[in-house]
Amino acid sequence: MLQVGLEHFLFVSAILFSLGIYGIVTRKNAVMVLMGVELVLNAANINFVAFSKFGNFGINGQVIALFVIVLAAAEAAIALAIVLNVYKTFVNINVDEINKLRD
Amino acid sequence: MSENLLIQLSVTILFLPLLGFFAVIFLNKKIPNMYKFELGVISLTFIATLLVLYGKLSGYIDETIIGTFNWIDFGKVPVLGSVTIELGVKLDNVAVIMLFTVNLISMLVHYYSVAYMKDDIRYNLYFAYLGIFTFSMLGIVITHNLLMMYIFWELVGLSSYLLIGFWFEKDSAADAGKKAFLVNRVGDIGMFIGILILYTNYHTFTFDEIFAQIQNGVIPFGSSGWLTAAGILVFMGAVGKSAQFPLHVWLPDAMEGPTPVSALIHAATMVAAGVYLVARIFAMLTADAMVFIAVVGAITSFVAATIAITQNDIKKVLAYSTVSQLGYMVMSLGVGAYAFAFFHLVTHAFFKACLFLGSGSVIQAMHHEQDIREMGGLRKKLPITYVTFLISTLAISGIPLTSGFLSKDGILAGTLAFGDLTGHWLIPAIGFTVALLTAFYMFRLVILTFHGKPRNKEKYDHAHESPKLMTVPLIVLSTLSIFIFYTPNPLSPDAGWFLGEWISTPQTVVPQSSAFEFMNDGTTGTSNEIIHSQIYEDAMHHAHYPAMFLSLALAGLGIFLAFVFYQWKKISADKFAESIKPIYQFSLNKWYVDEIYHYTVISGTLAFSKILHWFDAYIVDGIVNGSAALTRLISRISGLIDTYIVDGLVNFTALFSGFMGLSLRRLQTGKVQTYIVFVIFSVFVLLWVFNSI
Amino acid sequence: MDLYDIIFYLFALLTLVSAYFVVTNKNIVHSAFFLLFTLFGIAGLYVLLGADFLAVVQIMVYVGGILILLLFGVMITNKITNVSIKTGTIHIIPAAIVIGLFAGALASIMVKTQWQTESAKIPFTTSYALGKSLITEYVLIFEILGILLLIALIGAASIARREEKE
Amino acid sequence: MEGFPILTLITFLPILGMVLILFMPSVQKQWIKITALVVTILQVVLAAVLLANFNYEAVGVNQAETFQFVEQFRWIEIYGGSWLGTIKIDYFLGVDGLSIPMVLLTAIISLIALISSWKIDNAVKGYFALYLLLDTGMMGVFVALDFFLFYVFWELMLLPMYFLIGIWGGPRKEYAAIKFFIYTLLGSVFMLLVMIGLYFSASEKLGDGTLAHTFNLLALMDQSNYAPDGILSPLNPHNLRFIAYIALFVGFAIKIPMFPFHTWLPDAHVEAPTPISVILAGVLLKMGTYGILRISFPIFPEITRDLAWYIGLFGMINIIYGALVALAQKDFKKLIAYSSVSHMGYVLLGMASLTTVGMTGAILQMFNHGTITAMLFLLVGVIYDRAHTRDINGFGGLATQMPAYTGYITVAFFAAIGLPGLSGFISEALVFVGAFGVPEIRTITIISALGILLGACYMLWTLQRIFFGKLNEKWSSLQDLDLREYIMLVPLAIIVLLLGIYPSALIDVMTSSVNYLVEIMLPTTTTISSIGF
Repeated sequence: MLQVGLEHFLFVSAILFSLGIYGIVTRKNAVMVLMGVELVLNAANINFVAFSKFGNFGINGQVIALFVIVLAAAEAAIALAIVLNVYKTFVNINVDEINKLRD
Repeated sequence: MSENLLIQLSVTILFLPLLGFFAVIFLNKKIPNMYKFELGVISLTFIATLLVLYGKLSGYIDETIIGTFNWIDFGKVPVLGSVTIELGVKLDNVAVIMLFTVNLISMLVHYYSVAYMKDDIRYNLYFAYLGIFTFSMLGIVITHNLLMMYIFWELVGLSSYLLIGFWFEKDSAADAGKKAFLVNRVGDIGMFIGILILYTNYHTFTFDEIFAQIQNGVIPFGSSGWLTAAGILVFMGAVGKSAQFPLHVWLPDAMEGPTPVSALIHAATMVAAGVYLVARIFAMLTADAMVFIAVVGAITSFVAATIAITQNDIKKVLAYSTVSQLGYMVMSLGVGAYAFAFFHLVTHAFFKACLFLGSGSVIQAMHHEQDIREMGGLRKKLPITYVTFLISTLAISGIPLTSGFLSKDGILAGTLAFGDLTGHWLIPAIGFTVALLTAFYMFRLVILTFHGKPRNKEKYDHAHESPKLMTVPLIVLSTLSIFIFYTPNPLSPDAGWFLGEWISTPQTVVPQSSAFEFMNDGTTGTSNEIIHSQIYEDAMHHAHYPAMFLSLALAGLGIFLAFVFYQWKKISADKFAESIKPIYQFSLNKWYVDEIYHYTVISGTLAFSKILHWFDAYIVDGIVNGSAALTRLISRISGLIDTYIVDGLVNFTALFSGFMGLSLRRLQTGKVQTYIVFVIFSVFVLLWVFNSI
Repeated sequence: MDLYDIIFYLFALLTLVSAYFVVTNKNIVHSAFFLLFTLFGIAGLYVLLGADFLAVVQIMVYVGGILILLLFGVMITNKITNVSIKTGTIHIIPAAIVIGLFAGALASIMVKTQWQTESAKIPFTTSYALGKSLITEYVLIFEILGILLLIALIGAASIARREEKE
Repeated sequence: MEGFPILTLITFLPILGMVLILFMPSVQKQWIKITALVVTILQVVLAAVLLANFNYEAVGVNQAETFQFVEQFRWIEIYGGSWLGTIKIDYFLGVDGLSIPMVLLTAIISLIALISSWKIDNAVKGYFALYLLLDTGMMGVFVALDFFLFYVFWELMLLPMYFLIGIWGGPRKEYAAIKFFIYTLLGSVFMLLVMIGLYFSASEKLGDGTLAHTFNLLALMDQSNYAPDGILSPLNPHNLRFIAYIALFVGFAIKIPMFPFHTWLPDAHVEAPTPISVILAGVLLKMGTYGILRISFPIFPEITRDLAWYIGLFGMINIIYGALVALAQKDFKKLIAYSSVSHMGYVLLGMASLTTVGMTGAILQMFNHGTITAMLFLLVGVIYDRAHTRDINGFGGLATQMPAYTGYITVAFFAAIGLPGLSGFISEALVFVGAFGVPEIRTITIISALGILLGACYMLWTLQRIFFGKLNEKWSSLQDLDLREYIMLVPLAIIVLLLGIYPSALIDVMTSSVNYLVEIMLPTTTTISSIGF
């Protein structure tokens, strides 16, 4: 049981994923939401790499993870730019007050 | 002259007046004296006609010259093989004599009109119309087939229409032209159907080919009844054109046209075309058809004569006399006196043309006064007109030494022989009665116009004899009413060249069973081909002298009565008329035929057309519009359904959702985070539901 | 339980605990720093999974790039001088319940599932293999990603610069 | 001529002109008109070339190899799944003796009506563009030998007509345009149904030996091409050919227009501008009867034989009814419209005879009616231009004021009532001769002959009311014909006169085809006595 196998990594990833979601859901600050997203992405990455190792997919999982990292970087850049813009418009970046969708 | 030359000449004669017509129509605006071209053309035509007449009678007196060409070729028709429609020219003695008559009178009328019409605003056009009339009439004369006959038949109808309505500013003239055309069309439909029957059975329009096939025993639709019907139907055309009862009503009205036109078309030539047509189809007439034709002719001549007695318009009297004489000719054909019918056609053409042109001279002298009650004593003022008029009147009354005596006597003899042979005595009875009436009304006309004292002094004083251009035609025509041009014997035409050499009755081709018995040649017993059989010949011979004396006596009586009433005034005509007022009125109002037509056929047709118009506008179109309206109604109903039921359902759904939405609105915070919570929860629920956990 | 396992548990613990603090800490700057540890932990896990190159990339890109970026964002938007650096949270309790349930479900799936595993054939050094496959098998995606990055770069710049035009 | 796509050219030349016009600025009215004129003149020239190179012996009708100027290539070929099979539509043009008179007629009438359009002054560009489109549609109908193509042209003509009436028409133009459109569309729907039915019932051997359904009219005429179980197959004992025939006939009858489907015609005519009336009467009505001759007759010979009596009956009703209703009209144009109804009845009667003479008469009547009625509508347009009224009773005595005009209208009227020497007579006479020869419709023919009389009644009465009598002072300023009007009337008058005197000029063109058509329409056992003439 304590012998580390695939399940362990997956378990860590699952918890990390849930924490990321929790962060996205509960935090008001847009930057904090972004951090939650990063957590979720990393959780996924762990899965990729883990499956890559234990599932005999060769190097492919790692390549995908690499791509995800790149995507995350791009996403972070864009997201922050948006956050800046939102901030200029609403003078805050608290997502619960930016509820134009409701109307 | 060779046959070919004759054919070519006759075709030239046919088309020369047409050339005149087109030339004048298109150039009359540019060249004021264009009518002279037409005069030249008609003179040329006449010269050519003389050549043809001479060539035919000198070289080919017993032959028939035929020239044809293919007009329409239908190629190789299934089942029937080759089908073509031929047009062609047939020159027999009848045709060339007719050709001569038509062209002579036409030319005389042309010259006469130069003077008569000289102040008319459409002077050139008038001559153009005369040109197309001459063309159409010549076409009828020289055709060798029924289709071409029909074509020119209609064309003379057109020219008659144009000329009657020549003064179209007058409503009465326009009306008369229309009436003439339409009444003629009624007859033409019958004729056309008759032609259709013949063509359907014989696949040819040519007279001689049809006769040949009948002779070979081919009967339309296998029944001699159809042969009778075909004969009567084709005769219908003649009923229209020759103004036979009951289609005679257009001719008196046609007097609205210029008087020279009345002379040419409505007295001498066109109206005689009907007689000419019957003469052309004479060989195929069955006994029944002949009786029918004779009866129609007899009725016509009687009706018209009774009307003519009471008319006061100089042209109307002449018009009814024309109708009556045409009835004579038709009757004559009906009783089998073919040669005399044609003879009368020719003689009548001359003296009636003379009478009409004479009346034109009178009318012009009287400044377009046509009522004979306003005339009187004109013989001093118009000596030439009077003399020529009198000669023609004597001719039409059948007084010896005139041509009319010869032809009329022959016809009466024919009716008598017919009555003798078949027992139809009514026909000679009518024939003789009409002879009496004719003499009476014609002399009434002469006396009232030329004798006695002038009744309208003012007009009388201004009257003067017509110019030479008008009197010369009168003299020519009245001269032609003398017997010597037709026979050396003033009492019997039989020995003369006209009947003795030129005209011979065609052989009948009708099967023995449907022809008159007396038409069988007694000499051979089996042959059924000679209508001019010995029996008939003998009967005619027997009838000749009785008929002559009887008709002379009756004509004399008629003339005497006319003098009694109008010259010597022994009996007052007015009082006599008063005493038989109903009969007088009946005659004066032309037997009320026009009124009957007006209130039955014409009003009926117009009313029916109005009803149909209503039917079309409200029922037929109503159905269309109704279906459109119905479609609209349905669409409106479905629109309502759509608005209130379907849309109502939708709205209810919307309302319901709105309500639900209101209640669920709390869930819809507009915050992405809340939604994510729901998503996550849903995923959990799904996982749980699918039992994966 | 050998060394490998121990190291795994350490890194896993580091990752999860600091991740927990990332999402729960009220101070946004603190959160950012906890994120740093999370990322380190994950990098460690990568090493344990034989993905050495990836671990390095993780540290360089995430720690060296993204995290710095985030911090910048935090600082710019909060105008550090006058605005509280702390941020509030919203409906923690329902979220916690739901996500707890979800986490449980997810974890139980991960654990209970009978994964088909095979012995790994990961090469000892992955950089060579990675590099090769990037320019052979994945060259298209590689190129697209390059373009994507470029677009992101330009896009981010343009979005952020918009204020000056107004 | 070999290989030169003259039919394509004659059909699509107007479209080319239309494109040219569309590229012109709309203020250049004169150039737009000239372009359209040049196009239609070229079309007439092409039609003349067509006639000059036409082989009078070739029969056509259902023999692909004896059609002339044929252009055939695959237009659309899609594999439509197992149920549809290969959908194969040919671009298939060709002419034979039945269609060449119509092609000539279309070219001539298009030119004449275009000259008559010269005075159109509002929205010139749109008018002439639509006009040329209409021209293509009409020409296409007469040269198409593929049912689908035929249908396309048939519909193509509908739309410009709708706009031409609806935009440039009279006071009630919307009503008339809609009525025309919906009525004709209704007919088209019937045609479409039959077309599809035929398509699925028949198939043609392709070049590679496989069978494919076909729209090829000539293939549809060949009974051996039908599958034994097709719904419109003659081999199928439970086929629906009878119903299909009626539906198709109704589709065409609306266009003729046959009683009781005729009521769109007076409305459309009254509201349409003069040139469009000319087109409508001159060409469009002929499409109905042409369709019957080209499609209904050879594809359904056995049903045609059964129903010939009814066709003749409707012809008779058209003749008599149209004439009687015309008699009651007060609007000059409406009168002419109803006279069209009457005259198209002769076409039906002639076709019902199923004899060479009758059918020749019918086709000739189609041509003659086209020219004569075109002339009549032009003349009505002339008087309407000047007096702005068409009330027959409001005129009077115009003959003194406008002698040349009166002359031309007299020619047209007399041609219409079948005066010998003018073209109307020949066709009517041939129709009667042909129809009378068939025992079954003999009675009908005799009754129809009354139409000759009634026609004369309304025409002469109208002539009298408008032109004779004293001149109504109101009209003493009316001008007689001008040069443009002469240009459009004189050619028609010449044609009318020429065909009246020498009808063989046109009859010879069609005899071979008509004879062949009659032959394939014959029942297998025929003797002279049973066919009559």
